[in-house]
Parts: sequence; C-alpha cells; structure tokens
Amino acid sequence: MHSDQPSAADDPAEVADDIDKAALARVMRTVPLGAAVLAGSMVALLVIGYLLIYLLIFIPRGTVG
Amino acid sequence: MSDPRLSEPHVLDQPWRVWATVAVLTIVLAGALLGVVIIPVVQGRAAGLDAFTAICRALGIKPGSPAQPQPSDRTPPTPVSQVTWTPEVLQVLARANTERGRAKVLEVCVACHGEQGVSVAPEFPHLNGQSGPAIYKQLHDYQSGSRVHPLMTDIAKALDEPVIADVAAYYAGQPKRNPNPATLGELPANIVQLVELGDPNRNIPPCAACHRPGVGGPIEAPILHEQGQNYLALQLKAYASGERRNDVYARMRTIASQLTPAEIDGLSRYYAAGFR
Amino acid sequence: MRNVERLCLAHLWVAFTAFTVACVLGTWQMWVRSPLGAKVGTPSLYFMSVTAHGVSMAYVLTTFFIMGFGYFVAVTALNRPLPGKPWAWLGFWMGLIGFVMAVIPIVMGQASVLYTFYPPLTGSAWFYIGLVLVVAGSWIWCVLMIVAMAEWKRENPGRPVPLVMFATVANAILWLWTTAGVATELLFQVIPAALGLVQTVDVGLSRTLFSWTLHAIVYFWLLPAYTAFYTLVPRAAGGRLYSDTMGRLTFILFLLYSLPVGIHHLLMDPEHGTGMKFIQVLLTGFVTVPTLLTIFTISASMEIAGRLRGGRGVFGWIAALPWERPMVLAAGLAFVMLGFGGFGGLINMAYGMNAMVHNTAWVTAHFHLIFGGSAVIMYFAIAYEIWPRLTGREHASLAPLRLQLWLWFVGMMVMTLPWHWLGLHGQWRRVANFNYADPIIAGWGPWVVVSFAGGLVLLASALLFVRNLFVLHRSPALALPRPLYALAVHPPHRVPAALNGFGLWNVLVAILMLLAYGWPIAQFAIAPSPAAIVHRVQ
Amino acid sequence: MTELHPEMHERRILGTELLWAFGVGVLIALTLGMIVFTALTMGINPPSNVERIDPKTLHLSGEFAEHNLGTTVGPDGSTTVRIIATQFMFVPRCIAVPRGRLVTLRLATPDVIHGILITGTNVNTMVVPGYVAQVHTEFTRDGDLLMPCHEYCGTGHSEMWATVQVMTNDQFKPGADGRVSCAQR
Repeated sequence: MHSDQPSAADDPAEVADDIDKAALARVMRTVPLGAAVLAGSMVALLVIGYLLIYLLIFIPRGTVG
Repeated sequence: MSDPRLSEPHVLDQPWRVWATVAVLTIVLAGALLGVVIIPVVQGRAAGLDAFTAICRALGIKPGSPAQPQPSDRTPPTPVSQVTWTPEVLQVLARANTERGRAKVLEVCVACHGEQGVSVAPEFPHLNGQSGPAIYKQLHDYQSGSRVHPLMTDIAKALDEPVIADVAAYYAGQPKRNPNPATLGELPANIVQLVELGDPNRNIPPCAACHRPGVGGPIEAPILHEQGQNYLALQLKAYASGERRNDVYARMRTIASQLTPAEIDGLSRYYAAGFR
Repeated sequence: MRNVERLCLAHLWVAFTAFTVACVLGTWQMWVRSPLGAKVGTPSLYFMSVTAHGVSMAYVLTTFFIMGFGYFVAVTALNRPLPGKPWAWLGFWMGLIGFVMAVIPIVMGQASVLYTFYPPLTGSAWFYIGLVLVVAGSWIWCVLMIVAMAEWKRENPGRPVPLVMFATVANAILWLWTTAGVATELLFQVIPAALGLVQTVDVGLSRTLFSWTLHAIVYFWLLPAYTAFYTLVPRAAGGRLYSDTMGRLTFILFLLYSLPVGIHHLLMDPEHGTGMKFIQVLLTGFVTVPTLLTIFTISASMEIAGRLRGGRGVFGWIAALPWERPMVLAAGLAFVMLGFGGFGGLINMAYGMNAMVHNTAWVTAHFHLIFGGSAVIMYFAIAYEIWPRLTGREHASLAPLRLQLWLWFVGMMVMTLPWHWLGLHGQWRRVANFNYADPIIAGWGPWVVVSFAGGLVLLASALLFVRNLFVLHRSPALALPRPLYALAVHPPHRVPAALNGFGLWNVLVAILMLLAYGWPIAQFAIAPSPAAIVHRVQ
Repeated sequence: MTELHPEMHERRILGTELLWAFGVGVLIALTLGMIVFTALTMGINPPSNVERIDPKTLHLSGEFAEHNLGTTVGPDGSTTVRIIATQFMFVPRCIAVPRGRLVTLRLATPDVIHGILITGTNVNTMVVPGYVAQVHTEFTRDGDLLMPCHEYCGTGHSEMWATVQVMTNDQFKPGADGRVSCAQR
C-alpha cells in the first residue's frame, strides 16, 4: 500500500495512471463548464418536455380524480 | 495517516447521521402534509366534503376520491345464478365422496347420462371427465331455477348440496374416452381459428381461453372436448336466443349470439371430435 | 484472478445465453403483434413466449450478470481472494437449477402468467419455486459481497473501500431489501395458492408486496451500469473520475430512495388512497437525484478526458473523446437512451398524469429504454472490457464490437420511439394481437411495423454480441495487463464511516420503508381485501 | 501528502456538485409543483377509491348484478356507469357517456385482475378483485372510443375490449328509468 492510496482499487497495478498532474490541473480550471452546459441543457429540456406534455396533452384530455 | 487511530473517521460521522436523518424525515413529512392533509382538504372543500372525510378518503379508510362525491347505490335485481365460488363451496367439492356419488348416479342419473357419464341420447350431455365445478353449478342452477329443463329441474330439486358435490365429483372422475382426434384438416380453418385465436374483429375471445382444462379461466367453465355435437349446438343456440341464461354476466349469451349457424355447427363438430 | 475466472464466466454465459434466447422470443412477439403477423401463432404460444422473455431478461440475465460481475469486482478491486468460493458455486447452481425448474413449466404452458406475480391468476408452483431458488442463490452472492468488503475493511482500517466495491455492495444490500417484498408474496401467498393449499388470496396485499420489489429491482439491474459509469468509463476515456465522494453519495441515494417508491406502480390501483400515493410520488421525485448527479459527474469526468486529449471550447471535448473504445461509445449511447427513458419515466410517475400512459406501450418503451437500453448496453461494454481479463485473450478487432453497440442503440431507438407515440394514443400492453380492422387501431399499424423493424435490428445485434464473445475465446492475441478502474481527480485518503459503509443507511432505509410502506401494508391487516378465488393455470 | 493545486481540491469539486444538486432540486420542485398545483386547483388525482366489495358474490345482488350494469343518470343529473370486467369481456360491451359532463365510472371484477383505459382520454384504472375501481372524468371529444383490458387476465385477454360512445347532449337522452344505452349504428 502506498501512502497516496487511491480509492479505485487495492492493487497498485490497477491504479497506475499516466496522467500528468500539471495537465490535469490545467484542465481542471475549466472542467465542469462543458459538462454543466451539456447536462444542464439536457435536464432542462427534459423538464420543459414534461411541462409541455402535462399542459398540452394531459390536461386537455379531461380531468381525472 | 499511517496510524489508523488518527484516521478514525467516526468524528466525522455525527453530522452525517443528524443531517441524513433530518433530510429523509423532512421529505417524508412534507409528502405526508401535502398528500394526506393539504391536497385532500382543499379538494374536499371544492367537492363539498368535510375535512375529516377528505383525509379519511386520502388514507383509504373511507371509500371514494377526496375530490369527488360518491354516487348512490342501486336496488338489487334477481341474479342469473345463485352459485358463488367461495372457499367453503370449493371445500365441499374437494371433500366430495365419489362412492356416495356413484350410488346416487346409479339410482337417478344412469338412465340418461350412463354409469360412466356417456349419455344414451344425443340431446343429453356426456359427463365423463367433466369438471366438477361445472356439473355442480348446473345442478345448483337447475335447483334454484336459474336453468330450466323439464326433467332436470325436478331431479335437481330432490338433491341436497353434499349429494350434488358427490355426483359432480363422481362424474368428474370418470375417464374421457380419449379417442384419437381426427386431423384438423377436416375442419374449416376459420373454426380452428375461432377456438385458438378468437375473432378480434367481433370481440370474440378464443374458446380455448376458458374451455381448455387448466387455462386459469372461469371456475365454472365446462370442458368441451368429446362433448356430443348435438348437445353443444343445442346449447349454443339456446344461449344465442336467450332461452338459456344461467351464464353469469351473459358471457356465453353475448358470444353465442354473434356466431353464425355455420360456426355453431363447426364448433360443435370440432369439440365433438375430441380436440382440446 | 486466483481461479475465479471460471466462476465469473459460468455466471456470465448463463446470463447471455438466456439473453439471446429472450431476444429471439421478443422479436417473434413483435412480429405476432404487428399487422404482418396477423395469423401467426396463438395467444397461448404468445403469452408463453412473453413469460419466457420476461423471466429470462429480468431475472436470469440480470441476476447472473450482476453476480458474475460482482465476483470479478471483489477479486480485482480488493486484491484478495474471494471469501467462500464454494458458497459462490452453490449460489450459481441454485440459480441455474431454479432457472431450469421455472423454464420447464413455462415450456409446458403451465406458467403462462407473465413474469409479474399477480394472483389470483397463478401458474405452476414449480415456476415460482424455481424463481425463489434463483433469488436465494443471489442472496448468497449478496452475503459474499458484504463479507468480502467487511474482511477487507478489517485488514485495512481507516482506508476508503474502493469505489467499485462500495457500489457493488450497495447493490447487494439494495437487493436484499428489494427481494423482501416479492419473497414474502411468493412464500406466503402465491406458492401456497399455486400448490392448492389455499383457495383464496388477498389481492390488495399481494399487489402491494410486489410493488415493494417492483421499482427497486430495476435499480438492482441498473446499478452495474452506474458502477461502470463511475469506475470503468473515466479510465477507458483516458480521464479521471470527477468526484469519488459524489460516487459514494450517489450509490447511497439509490439505496435509500429506490425502495420507498414502489407504490408509484400502483397509482391506478383501487386499494390505496391518494395520500400514500402522493407521498411515494414525492419520494420518486427524489430518486431522480442520484441519476441527475451521475449525469453531471460523469459528463465532467468525460470532459476531463476530452480536454486532456486536446479538446477545447464548451463542447470541443466531446469530439476529442476516444469514441472508438467500446466502453466510451457504450456510455455515450447509454446516456442518450437514459435521457429518453428518463423522460418517459418522468411522465409515468406524475401522479394523476400516470392515467394517460399506465399499462400502455409508453411504459413498455420506458423500461426497454432504461433497462434494455442503458443497462444492457453497459452489460455489453462491461463484458467486452472484462472478458480479456477472464480469458487472457484480447479482441482482435474492435470494429465488430462498435458495430454491435451501434446496432443495439439504433434498434432500441427505432423500436421504442414508436411505442411512446402509440402509448400516448392508447395502445395497451400485453396483448397477443390487435384488431387492425378497427379504425382507431388501423392507424397504429405502420408504427407497429416500424418498431418490429427495430426489433429485428436488436436481434441482429444480440447475435453479433454472442459472436464477438465466441471470436474472443479463440482470439490468438494475448491480453496485456491493463488497469480497469478509474482514479478520482482527488483520490480520498479517508472518508467518514458514513461514506465507507452502510450501517447508518440501513437504519434510514428501515425508517423510510416503515413510513412509506407501514400503513399501505398495515391496512390489509386491519381490513383485509375481500378474498378472491385463485385461478390456476396448470 | 503531495501539494495539490487549489482548483483540484475536493472541496471545490463538492461545492460545484452541490450547486448542481441545487439546480436539480429546483427542477424537481417544478415538476412536483405542477402536480400539487393541478391537484389543488383542478382536483386531479390518480383514481383511488378504497371501497371493498366481495368478488365472489358480485352477481347475486347489489349494484354489480347483471341488470344494474350500464349507464344511469341519477335524479340529480349525475352520470354513473357500472361495468363488470370478467374473463374475457366487459359487461356491457358498449358504454354510452355524455360529452362535457362529469361521469363516474365504477368497475368491479368477479375473477382476476383486469385494467382499463379509454383511448385518447385520461380514463385508466386497474380493476382488482375485492375493490370497486372508480374513475371520475369528463370526456372532451365525442365519437367512438376503445376501452380495452390492459392487464393480462388469461389467454383470452387480447379479445377483451368494449366500445365507448361519447354522445353530445342531443344524443344522450336517459329513458324513464334513467338508463342510457348505446345508439345502434
């Protein structure tokens, strides 16, 4: 076990990683931006679609209760 | 870091426990407040219900929707059959005594239906290997007047319930003759289809959905294979005309009234030939 | 791997054999239902086929795959031998014997009751006993997973359990909780009824107990896909996992919220009041949280990979990802299907709006996308990823793998998108044929044919998948050892016990289940449903 | 511990995740809010009528005996439809309902689990033995609709469906006993 034990696996061979620390740090300055835009717009679309179906298809078909 | 006691994580745990529990309970309580109190009370007010009734309805303690008044009931008419399938009735059938049944058969039924359930005339049904509940129901219906027959009505009225079950069990235990059914090719394809597929266009379910043994259909559904052709055609016509009406919820009356004479003839021949 | 290869391969091959047969059956069913198959097959054959399809896909493919993958994870991630390997084989054989016991009555037409357990219609007792054996076999797996993690923790005090193992154990515990409902229903209601020991059944109670299992079981099937998202995909993409902590939290949230929501499957049922239905709809809203967290965390992890590979701009990193790798491709396609399936699910769960789509093709589309789409495509990717480890051989070419994944995706979309449309127009589920002469149904015909075409593509993909695995078994290329599991950007050195075990969460699950299912079940103890007579298919 | 770039610090990552979770929470609140709003203002619920009834004796007496089935307009003008779902048909097989008025559908089954939907409407409920399933609704368009059984109930399940005739006010005329039947077409 080395001191910088990562949580991926217990086998050192499993955790070998050739990612350059500096490159990672550089990338992490922008990182969640693209993901936030992508995932955010997709989830927003989902909710908008839900509201549209609720208001434009469900409600006009008559109430239930 | 290498000393496990230093990395003992329980100090970090207290807030987790508190916050996780608080969060979980808050969500459920919010749901309960909305779902059991606010929504039903508001809905009930619009529907003219008091708050208590509305909440009871939301909890399923009182029947009805919290948003709507309940409709009023109707008066009871005469049922088409008095038979009910309760565990008690099924128990009576399960405990029936075939020996006593045989004695009664030899005393009463044998003249028309034969000792083994093979009837002597084409207008009488074969009873060998018929389902017990089916025989029970018909005898019961003759007894109560739900089904009428010049001979059977009086005969059935003379039987009491355990005897009916005994007779049903005796005939149910008699073997089918089990002849080698002729090939399906002799029958028109539309008849085979009616049995296996039904006719979706006319809303007719497949005969086999109820009348094949062990399909999980209605309990009283009789087994039809190896039944007499004449008897089957007679009954289908009686259902179609409404002359016979002891089928609960008019299931057979509705189906039979949609069959053409050719189909009635074809189906009777199909089942008489012994197909399952 | 210390000789667990055979164990894993045995499980995985049972899973994928059942899967292949079920794909053939599913395609046949779609033909029968379409206007092209009007005179093909009988309802008896159709419902026999639906039963076999459901049982193979939902109980056999899933359970055996999850068990096989779990053993693989326990050995590779913990770097220690699997505890109780003979028990693992016992679980395997119990499951296999159970499967065979269930299949025999199905084939004999004595269990055409579909794969849901809704008495009073009951099939042969052997069918249910067989399935109970499958579940009991999987319980052994659950215990072994929990033991493996506990032993590792004892040997490594204070260290965080590898995320992939944490996720696998979360699924094992989830499965133990999940099966409590259906096991109670089967052992105390359905099997006595099927055996003829009792003549009546409380249908309200049986539906409620089945609903206990009904939603969480889907998460049991899905969690291997999520496990792969967090631990295999970032590595395959050449990046890092954005947050290890969020991974743990996600799996904990799945454990918590996938259970107390089953009554949303009973929204249209008359045996529950609006109150409990609303509470569980609200809780269902919260079960979307772990999925939405995953979408973000995994997108961010992929973004890391894309940017490390030189991707720029807001979306440039997407193009820079190594899509030629099956795991990355599968994850991308899985997310698209998860999006569509999740959208369908959002409509399903919406309280009164469920009335618009309940028991229509919309629902079939929803769970085929979520399970058949997202989960199963990740099963493929996981199989492609771990098979070289298991066999010591490497894929000669990745092209047929990619083709297979694309076919699965295209087939699933072509099959399910028309189903949404049809469901919205009222096309109902679980029928052997439609009367295309009816003016309303006539308009559905072309769409049913389109979805059948999708089914054919899916069948082609399934066959190609099996072919790819066979080819690998004979591949001359030897597998080079390469790491599988992704590191986090910030690998945790220690985590609070709450994120390193399940003690607290089991208590909270118990509390939640008491609040969510206490009254719905207790009401049948206070006032039982009027008894319904059992209808046996035998 | 090696020195980490501050931006790689887990705390920042968790902060971002928390922000995302907050956004997600808002969207979930929006979807649930829609449900609560329509429940409060329009009385929209899933059909839930916890009314027990013995499935074994339905046909003997009471509202689900054969002669009571079908559409009835009460003295107060309310429309109630009583339907039996049984293996493998609905009784009655054609159901007359008015357009634009509140209709209460009441269903029961003497045998196994069934379910109904009416195409193009929001009518949908399971029909569970032991319970009266009840749907309150309003039909917004007239014409013939399909009402199939949507829960597997046996081999004849696929042929189990009824027709619903949604009638305009001119067509929907109750007889002296308050009953309305389908028009012959």
